[in-house]
Parts: sequence; structure tokens; C-alpha cells
Amino acid sequence: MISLTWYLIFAAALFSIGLYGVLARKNAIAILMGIELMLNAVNINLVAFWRYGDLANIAGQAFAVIVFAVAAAEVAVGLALVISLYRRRNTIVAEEIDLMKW
Amino acid sequence: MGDPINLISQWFNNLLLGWGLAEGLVKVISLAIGAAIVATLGLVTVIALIWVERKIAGRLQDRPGPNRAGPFGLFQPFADMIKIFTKEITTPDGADKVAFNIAPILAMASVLMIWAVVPFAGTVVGANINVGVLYIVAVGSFGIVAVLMAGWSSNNKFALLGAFRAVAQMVSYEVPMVIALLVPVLLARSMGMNDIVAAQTPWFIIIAPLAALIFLITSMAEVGRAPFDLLEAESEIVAGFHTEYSGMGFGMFYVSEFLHVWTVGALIATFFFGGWSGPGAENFPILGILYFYMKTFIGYFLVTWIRLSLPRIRIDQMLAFNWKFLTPLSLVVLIVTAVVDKALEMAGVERWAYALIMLAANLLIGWIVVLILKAVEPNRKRQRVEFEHRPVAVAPKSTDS
Amino acid sequence: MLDNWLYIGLFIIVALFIPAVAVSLPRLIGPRKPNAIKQEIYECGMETVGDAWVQFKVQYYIFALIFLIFDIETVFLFPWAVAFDKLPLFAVMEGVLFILILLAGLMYAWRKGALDWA
Amino acid sequence: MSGVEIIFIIVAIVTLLAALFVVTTPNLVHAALWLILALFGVAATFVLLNATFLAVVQVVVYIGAIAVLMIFAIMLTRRVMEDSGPQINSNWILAALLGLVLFVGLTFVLINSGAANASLSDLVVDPVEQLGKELVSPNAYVIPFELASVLLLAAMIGSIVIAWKK
Repeated sequence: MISLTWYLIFAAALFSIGLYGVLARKNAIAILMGIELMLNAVNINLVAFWRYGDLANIAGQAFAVIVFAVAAAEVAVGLALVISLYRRRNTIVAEEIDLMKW
Repeated sequence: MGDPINLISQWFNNLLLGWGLAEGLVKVISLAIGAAIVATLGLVTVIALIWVERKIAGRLQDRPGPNRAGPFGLFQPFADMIKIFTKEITTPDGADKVAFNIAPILAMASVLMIWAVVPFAGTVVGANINVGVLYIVAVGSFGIVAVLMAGWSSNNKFALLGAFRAVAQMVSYEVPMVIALLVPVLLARSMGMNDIVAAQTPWFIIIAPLAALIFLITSMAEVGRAPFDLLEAESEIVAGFHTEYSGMGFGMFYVSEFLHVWTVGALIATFFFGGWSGPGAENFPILGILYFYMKTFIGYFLVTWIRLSLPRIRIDQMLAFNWKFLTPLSLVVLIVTAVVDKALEMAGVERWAYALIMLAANLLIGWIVVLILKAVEPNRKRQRVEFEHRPVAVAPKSTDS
Repeated sequence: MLDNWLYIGLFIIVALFIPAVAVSLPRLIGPRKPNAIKQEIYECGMETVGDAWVQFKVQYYIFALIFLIFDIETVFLFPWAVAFDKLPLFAVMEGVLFILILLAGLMYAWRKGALDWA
Repeated sequence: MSGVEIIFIIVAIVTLLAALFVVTTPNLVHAALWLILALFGVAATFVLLNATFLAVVQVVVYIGAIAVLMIFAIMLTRRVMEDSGPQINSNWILAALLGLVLFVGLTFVLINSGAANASLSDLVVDPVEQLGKELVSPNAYVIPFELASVLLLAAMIGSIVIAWKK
């Protein structure tokens, strides 16, 4: 039997890798990929706690489903912003998106 | 005695256990052999199908079809196989080698994997999982990824353009397909394939004919066959996403398309035509397999017939047909099915009355759709364009005088 | 239940293995005579100009985007359909409301002209 | 070691390696393909956790839709973001350090927590059916469920407005 700790450590590793991607990448789409990894790590945690907890309480799975929806919405709007930036300012490097800075 | 397949597998398991292998290992080995048999069966079917399809195409087009190699040209697919196996696979300059080589494998695997959950008979089911229907949809996404990989890695303009067309078409038609699949799931109250088969009294084609029709159309688009073959439209973009593939690389895309059509037949049979069920199939699984294959062949023949009869549609027609017709229609069908089903359940009607009312509701929707279409798109008079008479060829003027 | 998934896992391996063998076999038994012209990118016999990265329409992206939203929403409806027997009328109407919101989104995209292939 | 444990370790290693490639590969299309593998690994993890519905949804939504959308976006914007040249910014050492510290810290906390004592119980009801019942039940998750659909509607309208211009 796999202990709950292993799932949680696995999720923590995935989350850390995603965090590195978000912080270190230049390209805005690559940053979104890092965010996806982090959201997936969160989902693993939710499902693992559901499985190892009270099975009558489906909250872990229900929240995971909501996370799917949020991830989809985030990607849709995020990528739309990236495309819009690409067409207006011809860049998708996150550091150069400084329209609100002066 | 009526179930030789399970008997054999049990005998095999006991044999392995008798050799002193661990129980877990025996399970893995027998499951792996089962998977290999089912997958190989799919590929063997394709070899037969290539001959069948060419024969059907020939007959429909008033020509004999393959008739040289062997009796009735039966050995033609084997000759083709030997040829394609000994052909060179070229890799174009600047291609992304790894992705270029993985794409055909993934395309084939995405179709083969569907067969893991298809029930051949009551007791002959690979994996009777409780999410069978969604599993089929999920496996289909790998086909999309494979097409995208093939188009991108080829480093060819036509391939990339074809891949974009293909993906736009496949993702678009996935929406009404999934909604249409919700209808049998809702009627059977289960996503398990065998549960859906067991719930079909009467067949779902009677209870949900519109969903069956939508599923047929959308899965033809998913396969990418005429009239939806604009992802590899020869006259426009060479061969679409597999322009640069030669030999077996192309062969895999070709075979996966054939197998996909056959799979569509199997899925239609399972979801709407009662799958393996039929007289005597409960007690004799062999009969169930026979019924299943017969129904699958009918579905397959239907798709082939449509393919050979209709011309290719344009990309704007393809997208408009999906988003402005099929998707709203499938949503309406789903709503009506859900509401009527619940109302009939609360009223507590007999099963035959339930089926009749469901059929009537479907016919009503169909009738209203026809009325709306007539109002929106009035019958345009086919205009005949008169051309000036022009001779095809003009004899050269004699120059000797 | 995990037995079934073990079968699916093994099936995935088999389904990848068979085409992998089929694709590698010709590399062993087939001829292998690459040359510069054979490996040229196909463009109807013309020399290729520029790279393969033609700028394509944003429209493709818009369709993928609408598909993403629809896909996730329909997936939500599957558990609803499975549990249909045990749902009261109220819960059925919740599902119908969900579908109607979906339809509203479709209507918006339609009115906006995002569904027209221009 | 039992069979399930071996499978878990293989899945975890493949997933983490794929995730590492996602954040380090300079070629963005390759990064997206590695992302697909990583997401598939997460789906396999869900299967190991008996959350089969979430596993297939993971493949349908993430691989079939989100990853495809990302590849589309990468191809649309490739003109300004070539695959050559550095893809990481000047803070990458700091970011790597932060990720490492986070991982070590979390692992330390997790090992010392009581999570190892949690035990598995057998599934009695079908989780899919339970999920379907509770997602539309007024004393469970009906509000998040309907809100999710409104959120997705808003996301669709918003992204069409942003990305679509005549």
C-alpha cells in the first residue's frame, strides 16, 4: 500500500517544479504551463485526501472538478491575453508587458 | 459450456499457476495476452477491411475492384502490405525527428486503445470500467495530439495547414459528439459500456434516433472521411498533415483511419443497436460476438456508403454545420430527453409506452428543425448557368493551301 | 476494479508497441538510400521558400477556445447523467439550467460572429 | 514492494521528469508535448487513487483541450518568440532556489505530519454517481456547480472579446 505521504510529496515536487517554471520562464505561454503544473499538484492533493479520508465525503473530488473549470477558464483568458498582446505590442515576453507601469 | 473464451482463459491461468508463478504475475500475463489478442484482432480486421472497402467502392463506381491477386483479388491487401513494409521511410530536411516518428505510432494507438473497453459479448469484455464512454472520448484526444505533432514536425506548409484544419474539425465535432453520447449515458444511467448494452430494451436507436444520427455524423467527421475529408483534401493541400510521410509512416495513418471507421461501426452498434445482445446471446457468448460483428459491419458499411456518395464540403460549411446546427440541436435533444425521461419516470409508465413517447419526442424535434430550416433558408431555385457552346478541340487549320 | 485499469494500462503498452514495431520494421528490412533531393520538403516540385511557419488565421484559435469551454462543461454533465435515477426534479432542472447557460454562450459567440469563417 | 507501489514509483518519476522538461526545454512545442506527458502521468495517479472519473476528465480536458489550445497559441505567436536563445530570465537561480526550498520544506513538514498514518478504506458506492448527486444537490455543491458554468461563460465571452477583432 502506498502511504498518503508519498502522494503528498509527489504533489509537492510537482508544485515546486511548476513554481520554478512560473518564476524563471520568459515566455508568457510557458508561464501558463507552469501554472497548469501547479494546479495539477493541487488536484493530486485534493484527490489523495479524498481517498485517504472519509469516502462518504466527496468534497475532494468535487473541488477537483471545480479546479478543472477554473484551470480551463484561466487558460482561455490567459492565452487570449497573450494573443492580444502579440497582435498589439508584438511581444509575449512577460517582462516586457509593462503597460501599467510608469 | 457456452462460454469457451472464458474457459480457455481460466485453463490458461490455472496452467500458469501450476507452474508455480505468483498470482499477481499470472494476472498480468493473462491480461497482457488478452490485450495483445484484442489489438491484433483489430489489425487483422483492417487487412480484411481494406479488401472489402475497395470491393465495395469498385461496385458502387461500376468497376470490379481488386481482382488480380488471388481469387476475387483476396490477396491484394497482403501484396500491398509486403510492398509497404519494404519501402523506405524518408525524413524531410528540418523535420523534428522524434515527434515525426512518434506521431504515426500515437495515431494508431489512439484508435486501437478504444478496443480496450468495447464489449464483444456479455462475458467477453476487456475492461468493464465505470467511465467507459468518457474513456473513449479521452483516448480520442491522443488522435488530435498525433495529428498536431505530425503536421508540426514535418516542417512543411501543407502539413501544418492540414494539421490546423484537422484539429479545428476534430475539436469542433467533438462537442456535439460528446453531447450526443450523453443521451445513451443518461438513458442507461451508466457510463459503463456493458451497462449501456444491458439497458437497451428496446434498442436506443428507437428511443434516441436523433442522438444516433448526430453521433454518426460527428464520428465521421472525427475520422476525417468524405464528406469531411478536408483535412487531407488532395486537390487543395496535397495530403494534409501526412504529406511528408512515406512507407509505413503513411501506412500507420492509413491503417488507423480504416480501423477508426470500423471502430465507429462498433461504437454505433454498442451505443444504439444493442451491442452484442440478440436472441440467445445471454447464454452463448459466441452468438453475442457474432451479433456484435454483424451490427458493426452494418455501421461500417453505412459510413463507407456515405463516403462514396457525397462530395467534400468546404471548411466554412463544415464549421457552420457543426456550430450552428449540430451543437444547438444536440443540446436541445439532451434537454428534451432529460425532461421527458424524468416526467415519464414520475408518471410511472410502462416501458413500451416510454419508448413510444421518446420516439415521438424525437420525431417532433426533427419536424420542428425541418420547419425552422425551411423558414431560415428558403428553397433557392437551382439556377442553371448557360454556357456558350464551345468545342472541346478545334482541328488545326490546314496550312498547305 | 484496479484489475480493469491494469488491463487498460497493459493495453496502452500493447497499442503503442504494435505500431512501433510496424514502423521500425521497414527501417531494418527496407532500403535506406537518403539523398538531398529525396529529403527535400515537398512543395509540388518547387523549391521551398521561407520556413513552414505560415501565419495562420486567429479563427482556428477561436474555435479551439470555444471548444475548450464546451468540452469542460459537457464533461460536468456526465456525473449528472449517471446519477439521473436518484435525482429529484429540482436537480434535473439544475442540469437543464446548466445546459441553457451553455446555449447562451453559444448564442453569444454566434451573434458576435466568432462562428463565421471569414 | 507490491505491484501497485512499483507502478506508482514509475508514474511519479515519469511525471516529474516530464514536468522538469516542461520548465527547462527551450523549444516551446516540445515543452507542450512534455506537458502532455506530465498531465497523462497525473491522470494515471488519479487512477491509482481510484478517482477514475477525474482521470478520464483530466485527459479529456487537459490533453484534449488545454494542451491543444496551448500548442495553437505557441504557433500563433512563434514569430516573436524563436526557439533559439535563452528562454529563462535573469532570476532563474533565485527561482530554482525558491522551488528547492519549498520542496524541501514541504517534504519536511509532510514527513513529520500524521499523514503516514492515514489508512485506505474500501469504496462502497460508485464515486461518479455520488459526485453527480452532490454536484446538483442543494445542500452540497450546487452553487459551485452553477457558478462554474457562469465562470466558464464569462471566460468564453471575455476571451472572445480580447482575442477576436474584426
